[in-house]
Amino acid sequence: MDTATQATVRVRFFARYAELVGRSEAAVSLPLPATVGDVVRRVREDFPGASALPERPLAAVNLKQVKLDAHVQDGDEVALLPPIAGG
Amino acid sequence: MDTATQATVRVRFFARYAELVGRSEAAVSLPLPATVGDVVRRVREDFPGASALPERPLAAVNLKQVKLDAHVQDGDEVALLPPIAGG
Amino acid sequence: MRNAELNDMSYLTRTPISLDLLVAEVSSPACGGACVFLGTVRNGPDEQGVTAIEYSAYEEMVEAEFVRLLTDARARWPEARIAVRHRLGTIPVGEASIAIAAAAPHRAQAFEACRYVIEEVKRRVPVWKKELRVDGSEVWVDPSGRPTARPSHV
Amino acid sequence: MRNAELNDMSYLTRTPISLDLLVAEVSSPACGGACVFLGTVRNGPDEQGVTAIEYSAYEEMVEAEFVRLLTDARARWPEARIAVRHRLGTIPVGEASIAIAAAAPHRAQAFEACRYVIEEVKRRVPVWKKELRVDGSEVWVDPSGRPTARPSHV
Repeated sequence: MDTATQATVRVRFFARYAELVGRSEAAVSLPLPATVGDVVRRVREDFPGASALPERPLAAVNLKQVKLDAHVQDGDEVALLPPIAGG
Repeated sequence: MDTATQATVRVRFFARYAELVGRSEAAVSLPLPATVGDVVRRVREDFPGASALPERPLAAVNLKQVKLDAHVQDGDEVALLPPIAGG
Repeated sequence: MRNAELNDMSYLTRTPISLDLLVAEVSSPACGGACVFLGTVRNGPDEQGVTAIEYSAYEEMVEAEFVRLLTDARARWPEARIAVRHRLGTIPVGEASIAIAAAAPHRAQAFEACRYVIEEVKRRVPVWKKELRVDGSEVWVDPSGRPTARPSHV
Repeated sequence: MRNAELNDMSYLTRTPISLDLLVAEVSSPACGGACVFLGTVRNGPDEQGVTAIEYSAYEEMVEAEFVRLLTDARARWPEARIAVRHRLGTIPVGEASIAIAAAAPHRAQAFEACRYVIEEVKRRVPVWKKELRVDGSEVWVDPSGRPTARPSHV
């Protein structure tokens, strides 16, 4: 596949999500254009425990919260965040 | 004069008022019934610098703020308080 | 727990106030949040070369008024634990003249109780301030805001 | 002064937070009031034998989010000076997980800025809590409030 039409993103899992998936990160490749929602679907299909993740989790791209229809680029860091309980 | 119809109160001055009157306390005797307002009038007449006190200062009787029409009894402590600037 | 009343502890001090110690007085496993207010001596653009403020008080009434004030606050926020210290004497710019700590199960209560106490202190606790200025002058602070007598923090 | 940014200081720590030091970061002669909020680990009647909470975070994003959040706060209260520290790791009941100090010329600004920061932290700073209980169980705190997962302080 042409690399210009393909993106590899680093996906990070935190807290309860990291426990569910059994890992704290993964590399995911998918055809462009792609959204954060596409990354979530791919993760839920490809990793055993990940089917327990919500279909619409909170997500961040490159350290900033985004909606699931946000586009991803090659090299992005996509994070799936359990409900925030800071403070 | 019959002591039952006469009260002696301790009057205390604070901060700027103590500077104006040149003292921090005084004993004032006056016929009963008497109010805090009567005490203030007596103080403003009897003590040299006290005429510079306001006619209606903030006042407390026995550690509690009162209005000037509050009655005083023999032995009361009457305090004349400059505008409060606490905190 | 009513530390201040139980131990007959004074609400007044003439030495610098430790925040960590004040917070320790109110902390409890049942409290999830604590709000602290510190009033500090200011020399900002509204002041005229203030180096320190001399705080004086009707001390017996301050103690009585704090008991009443904290009783009122505890009636409004029964789960809150509140501690307060007012410093007297000459306090240099930048140091605290008053510290209030309010801990509560939920943070909204802590913020509200703390704010209530400082507002009431300003209104009813008999303390007075004299600004000491770099030019050697001394000016009584009039909280009603006359130009020559600005409050150090309002 | 933007201490945190200038010195590239972390908003995160793994050791107990000193309130007196945090307040020193924001104090200034121009400020007449400082408001501090402390979030502490709670074991109240709503909790089920909590002994400690284990705090974890998306640390790089926490740092980035605090920069954005404090930039927002400073835009709203330009005269305020704000410092914040969030503790991670295992924090015993009664100790602080977060401390926010906001100093300002006037006390209303200090209270408002401090309250804004804690509300925004709860909303957008990626930190998670796992309650450690006396019976040995461990439960992720779900801030949406499911029965088995109450927030430690809300």
